[in-house]
Amino acid sequence: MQVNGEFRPLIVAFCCNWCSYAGADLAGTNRLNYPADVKIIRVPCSCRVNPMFVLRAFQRGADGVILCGCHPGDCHYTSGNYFTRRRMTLLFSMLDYFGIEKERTRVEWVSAAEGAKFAKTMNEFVEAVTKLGENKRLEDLRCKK
Amino acid sequence: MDKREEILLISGVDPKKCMRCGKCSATCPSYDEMEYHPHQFVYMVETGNIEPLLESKSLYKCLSCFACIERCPRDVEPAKLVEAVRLCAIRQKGANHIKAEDVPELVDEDTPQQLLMSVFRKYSK
Amino acid sequence: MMFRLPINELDGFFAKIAAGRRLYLPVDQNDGTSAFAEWSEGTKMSENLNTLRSAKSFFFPQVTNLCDFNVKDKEIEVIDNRADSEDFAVFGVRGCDARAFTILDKVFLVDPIDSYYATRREHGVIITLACTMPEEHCFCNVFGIDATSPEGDVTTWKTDSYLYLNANTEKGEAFIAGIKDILEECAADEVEAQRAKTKEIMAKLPFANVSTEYFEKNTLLDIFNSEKWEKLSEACIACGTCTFVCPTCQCYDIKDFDTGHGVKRYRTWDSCMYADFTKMAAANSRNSQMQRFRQRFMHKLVYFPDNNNGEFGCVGCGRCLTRCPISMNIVKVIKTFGEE
Amino acid sequence: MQEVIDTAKRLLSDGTVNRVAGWKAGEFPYDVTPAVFTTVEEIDNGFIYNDFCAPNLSKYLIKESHKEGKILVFLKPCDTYSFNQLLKEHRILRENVYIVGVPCTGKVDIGTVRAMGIKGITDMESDGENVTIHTLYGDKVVPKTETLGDKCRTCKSKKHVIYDELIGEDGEVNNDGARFELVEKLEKMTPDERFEFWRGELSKCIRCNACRNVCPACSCENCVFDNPGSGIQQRAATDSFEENMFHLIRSFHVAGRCTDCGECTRVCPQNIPLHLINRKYIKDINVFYGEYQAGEDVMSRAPLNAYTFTDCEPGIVYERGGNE
Amino acid sequence: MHRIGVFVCHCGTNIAATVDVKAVAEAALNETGVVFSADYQYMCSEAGQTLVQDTIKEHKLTGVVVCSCSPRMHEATFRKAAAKAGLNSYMVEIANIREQCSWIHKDMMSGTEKAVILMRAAVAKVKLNAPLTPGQTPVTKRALVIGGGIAGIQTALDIAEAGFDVDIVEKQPTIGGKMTQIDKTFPTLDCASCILTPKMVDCAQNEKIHIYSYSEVESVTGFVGNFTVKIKRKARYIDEKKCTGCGECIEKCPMKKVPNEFNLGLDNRKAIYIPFAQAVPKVATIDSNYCIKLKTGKCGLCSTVCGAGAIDYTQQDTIIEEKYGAIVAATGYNPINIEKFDEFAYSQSPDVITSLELERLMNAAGPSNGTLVRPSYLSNQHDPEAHPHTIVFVQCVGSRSTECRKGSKEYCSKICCMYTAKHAMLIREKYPDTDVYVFYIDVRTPGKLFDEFYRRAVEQYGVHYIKGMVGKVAPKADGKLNVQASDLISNEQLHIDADLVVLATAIEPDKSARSIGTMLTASMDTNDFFTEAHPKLRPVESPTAGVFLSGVAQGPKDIPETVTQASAAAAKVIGILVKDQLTGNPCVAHSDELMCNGCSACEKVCPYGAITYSDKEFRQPDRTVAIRRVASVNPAVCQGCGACTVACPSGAMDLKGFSNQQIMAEVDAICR
Repeated sequence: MQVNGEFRPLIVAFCCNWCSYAGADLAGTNRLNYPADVKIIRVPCSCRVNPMFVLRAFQRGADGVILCGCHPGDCHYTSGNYFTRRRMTLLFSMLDYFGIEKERTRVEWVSAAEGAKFAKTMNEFVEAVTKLGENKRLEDLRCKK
Repeated sequence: MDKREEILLISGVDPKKCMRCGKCSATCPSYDEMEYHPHQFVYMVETGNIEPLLESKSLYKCLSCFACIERCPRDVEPAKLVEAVRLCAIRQKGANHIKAEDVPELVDEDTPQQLLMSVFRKYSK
Repeated sequence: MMFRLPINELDGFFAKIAAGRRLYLPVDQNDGTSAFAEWSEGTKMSENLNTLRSAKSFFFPQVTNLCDFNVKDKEIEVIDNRADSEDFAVFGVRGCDARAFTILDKVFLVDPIDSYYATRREHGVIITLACTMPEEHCFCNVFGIDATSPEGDVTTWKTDSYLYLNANTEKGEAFIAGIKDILEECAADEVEAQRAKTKEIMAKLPFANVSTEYFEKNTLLDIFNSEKWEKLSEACIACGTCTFVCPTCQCYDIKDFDTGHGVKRYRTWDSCMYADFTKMAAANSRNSQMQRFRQRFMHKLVYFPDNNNGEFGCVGCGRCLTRCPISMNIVKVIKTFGEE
Repeated sequence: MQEVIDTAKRLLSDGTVNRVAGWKAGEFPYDVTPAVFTTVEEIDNGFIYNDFCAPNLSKYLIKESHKEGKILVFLKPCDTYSFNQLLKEHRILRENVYIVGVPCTGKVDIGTVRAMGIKGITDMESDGENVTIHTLYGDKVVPKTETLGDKCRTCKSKKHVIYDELIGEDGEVNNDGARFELVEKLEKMTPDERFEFWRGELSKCIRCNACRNVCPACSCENCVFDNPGSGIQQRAATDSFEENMFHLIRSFHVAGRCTDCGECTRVCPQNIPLHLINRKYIKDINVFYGEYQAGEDVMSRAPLNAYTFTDCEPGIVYERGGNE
Repeated sequence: MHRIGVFVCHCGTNIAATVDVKAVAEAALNETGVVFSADYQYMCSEAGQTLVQDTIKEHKLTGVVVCSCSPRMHEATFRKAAAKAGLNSYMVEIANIREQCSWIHKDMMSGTEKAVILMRAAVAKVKLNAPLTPGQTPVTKRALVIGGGIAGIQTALDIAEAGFDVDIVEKQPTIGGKMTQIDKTFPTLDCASCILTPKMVDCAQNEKIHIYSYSEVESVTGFVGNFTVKIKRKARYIDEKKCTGCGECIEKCPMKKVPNEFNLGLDNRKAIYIPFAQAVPKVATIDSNYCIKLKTGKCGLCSTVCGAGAIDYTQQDTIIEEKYGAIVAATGYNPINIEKFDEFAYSQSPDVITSLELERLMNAAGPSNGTLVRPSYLSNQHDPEAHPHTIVFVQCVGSRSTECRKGSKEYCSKICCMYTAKHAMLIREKYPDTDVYVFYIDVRTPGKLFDEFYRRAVEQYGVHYIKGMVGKVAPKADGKLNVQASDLISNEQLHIDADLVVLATAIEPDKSARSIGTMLTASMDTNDFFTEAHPKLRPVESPTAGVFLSGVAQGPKDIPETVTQASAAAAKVIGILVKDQLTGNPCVAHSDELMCNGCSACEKVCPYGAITYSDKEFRQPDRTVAIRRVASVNPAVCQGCGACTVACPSGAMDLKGFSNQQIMAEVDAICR
């Protein structure tokens, strides 16, 4: 998206309810800034995130998609994020194989106590995606405004 | 590369795994002849205190019997460290003490190679 | 009136056509097949007999954006996407595909006229090319098509030394008139030798003598209720390959796509082989693969001729013969029924 | 092969089975059709097994094994992997199937032969070594190895992993990794080159669903792409995104389940090398989570339904090779 | 038609300072389906909630979006408020415009813009929400405790105390577990039997407790509140109801050479036996591996002498089925097998023993009647050489070690430091003439009065604690044991001629735990300890609902800790049994049977075992009937993680409250 001649990325962040969403809340409580480009969607567990959702976000114009979940071993549902880890590793590897910039996708484990990490992660991710510019390779022209 | 890293590289040993139980020294048959004992070897390498080891005759008192390797509960492998320090000492001197052609042909095939090398170094000092 | 053009001036000929309109012709792809592509300086025409996909998509594309609905707050604006066709010419269409257009016309240009199709038809010139090296899966002659003298607005013949042209329609005459300065007039029988040679090969084709007599002589119900459909369809995997490579299949579905800020309405090819074809609230009217399989062939061999003075809905291009994943096809169907 | 025909007749006659799933001769040697034979006469009248019988029959058993009585099926080594995988997913009733393993030395692919520029093929014969091709425009002899389709050129196994009876000697699993060579080649390209490659290939897709419908792993009662409720239903790709989407999601759904039978590429009317997508997943799974061959057995856990505490992090994708 | 109401909270200035709340409320009215919007100072206040409730009634709202703080803060509040106004509480969605918007973005423009987007996403989602009702399942008011050690006993007693029926399944002929074999307990040095046996008797006498001794769990099905368990009662060839435990049969049994497992093989027992005098139930058991009658058909002496007629050689294993509302795994532990530690000569010399063997040697009911003798002199206890003078204790044998090939464990077994101090102290007290050496790596004594206890051993009892490991134990010709060890403090190698060497052997979960874990679908770690639902906050619960953990089955622990956990598990069980109905979380997975392929992928990823399969008949489009295997989710067990929804290729599996369509609608709204 171009805002006043400057590119602002659209970032969709899927956060698990128990760790990362709480981590994001903590970042807020501590007033830790990160760009407003990040929009968070709450899911019960990172393992709820279907590759379909990731692609859907890109289709609809997202420039980057990030998944945040509990640290491995800390999953509220004991094993959910282990599945996430495999699924997303394979999916991201495949997107890379299709020639889609790999810096547009990311998984980060953020605990409920890591508000600072959440903010830092988002700042870094937004920066990385901003550098890449607009998502062209997985966009759906029909959804362009 | 500093000595410590060189020794770690040669030996492939991670001294940080040591939990200071002393079982290596407890099991060492050459203990009494040694100035620095196996557990001290591990600790001294870890702290980078290598010079005294290079000077020490303990290096050549180790029989390479591998009892310490066998018994160590944390797979630290002190004998490999001792061997690595020996090798360091040799490299420092810049020469090998034995030529390949001197190796007797009739050596028992089952003898571990490291044992042979250790013995050669020890007795050719 | 017959015209000709020295074969070494072919590129200039293409350039001349492309100057006034878009020009499409068969081009080789990296897998040994060919496909229609837009001509530009340096484009080489394929030597293949036919393209992998038929030429029908020039007039009836796989996807047509019918209209858009733009949503702003709670207001809806309707946008008609119809008036977007420009002039174009398709060169190198074979006799089978050329006949397919007359079949599609009978569907789309009868009342109610399909304006999307009609617009494209109006704007497109079809320049056909006579076949010289038919292949084993060709059986256009079964449907009375003369591949050595194909239909179309303009018919062309390519020999080692000349490209011969002959206009068949007003549009064709106008097209030739537009490029007359690079053509020379010639006698009409200069292509006869090539035609005769091709016909000789065609007489020897494996399917040269396939007969559609059975479908002409038996009643719709007899064919419909035949037990043979069960066996014929049993291996069908219900894909749409035959439908999508077919030059005459014309079924479509209309889909809405929510873009987030509006709706785009599309027409897309559909296949009667699909389980959800014409699916309605109470499921599909044809509820087994046998029924769906039967529908496709009944349509081509019985229903369509019944409604169109006996003209079959197949042009014998053989694409379905080469592409069907399980090698079941219209020739096997015709032959199986003809066996009795 | 006469032995295959004899076996079919024997098992049908002695009542072991009441139907036989095999291949039926067509108009040409290369257009064989999967078929179910119920009588010895039917077998005499068209049953064949030769170097042109490429179709994998295992998927038909989803339907067939739920019918009355036992069915005999002939499975080539690679087909047995598909069968096992379907068995593992409870899609086939094992007790209703009698499997006869048939040997395979690779199947001649008509698409490959045509891509050589050979036109008007009226007849073909294979003696195992060479293929003699008769055409309207003359005859040609080609080494059989050059006529093989993608699925056979880098055959993963000549070993039957499941059978009730075997014809001929069983072969070996081929672990030379040759089947990943093209994947590796793609991996070594720059992302731009890869993007161009896949855009070029996938833009040819006509969404005929042949790959999906032939795929033994795609055995869903109702595919998400046909289901309006899924939110990703497509009839045809209306945008380049949808061309990617279909193949990305389809390959993800079969990841860890795809046995690499190669049927998708064989049937693709547009000659898209679809197996290169599935093989990428297979290769990644092998590298990340240890060697895994879907369909090798019926007990093991599919890699995507399993995990270890020490699995690599998704970040490995950024650290790993692949040109920048 | 949707009738959505959007409520934007100022949160004082917390939101209103960086988000133009009026603009958000206005923007909401442009969304299709939104019929009402308002902003208010404090939405969570009484007045704010009243506004929501009144609007629901007045505008007949079908859904509510509250743009406020994190849903983790006030989602429950607004759900309750909606429910009070007659709207299903799951028709409420929160747009988090405080923690994830106003508090992190500084300028009004971007803050407002983002708040509008978050509001839109919530509206898009709520339009796809469906009213949900938490499921109710009845509870079987009976608990099962697997394992009859101190953990199981304490859990059972506490549950029974609360008035619920509880069954103990114990695979040994008696309950009591490892504690029965222990002589004294640290740090108080009171006699283990004296404190344990009354509890065992309590169990036997409590009418709420039923003990299935000599029994094993065969299968477990069902879910929290409704487990069905099959229990195998192994044939003990004795009618438990008739046997009085008089011991006459044991007296007469001619088969004397059976290694006595209760004394760890240090002595023998008969083929018919009662493990120890205070056994509960005090009923004899015939060991079919040794009984002459059962093996050869001859003998039958016990039957002849039994006045109660309790002997029944024809008894068979029987399976009984019982229903439970909750299950506690208290499967306990065993010392590891240390035969592979040949440096300690355990297999070579009888005088090298494990600590548990020492317990038996020091126990008055043990093979030496409580006199400490060298095991090599057990048959000749009065020999002057029988008494050990020098005793060496070796700590951490098999614990804290990566030598997996020897069967070592990486974890600390936790109890060894303390029991070794206890042993050393007891020996020095009883036999002041002995020299006791303890070789240790670290002495770990975190516990009430624990370090004081260890210091007492050193200071008062003069036990020689030496920092260093024993490298080698070599039996000598004179029967002594040469112990070669290092003293890391004085930097010497020591050689001690010992009469007795005691190895503080690592402990591991009982072998039966793994199969029980599988039956319970309770997850386990790589060491076969049961995993807790949360290591800090839910330490006595298994991730599988209705399954609780007690004692060493969950991790190494001593008796006080075990009892603590046992009571905690009991409290958790009582918490379930006290309810007539269990209310579930309605945001659970559900499978669309019409689309399900029955492939089992969902079942494989479900951490709770909530998914089962059944063959069902379906009418096909062509009007035939087909039988298909389809998945169904037990809503009482499902916790709603959603792992199955992604594993499912056909999309048959979806999650209520977080459905595919809902999440995609949020994505769409955000990217719009």
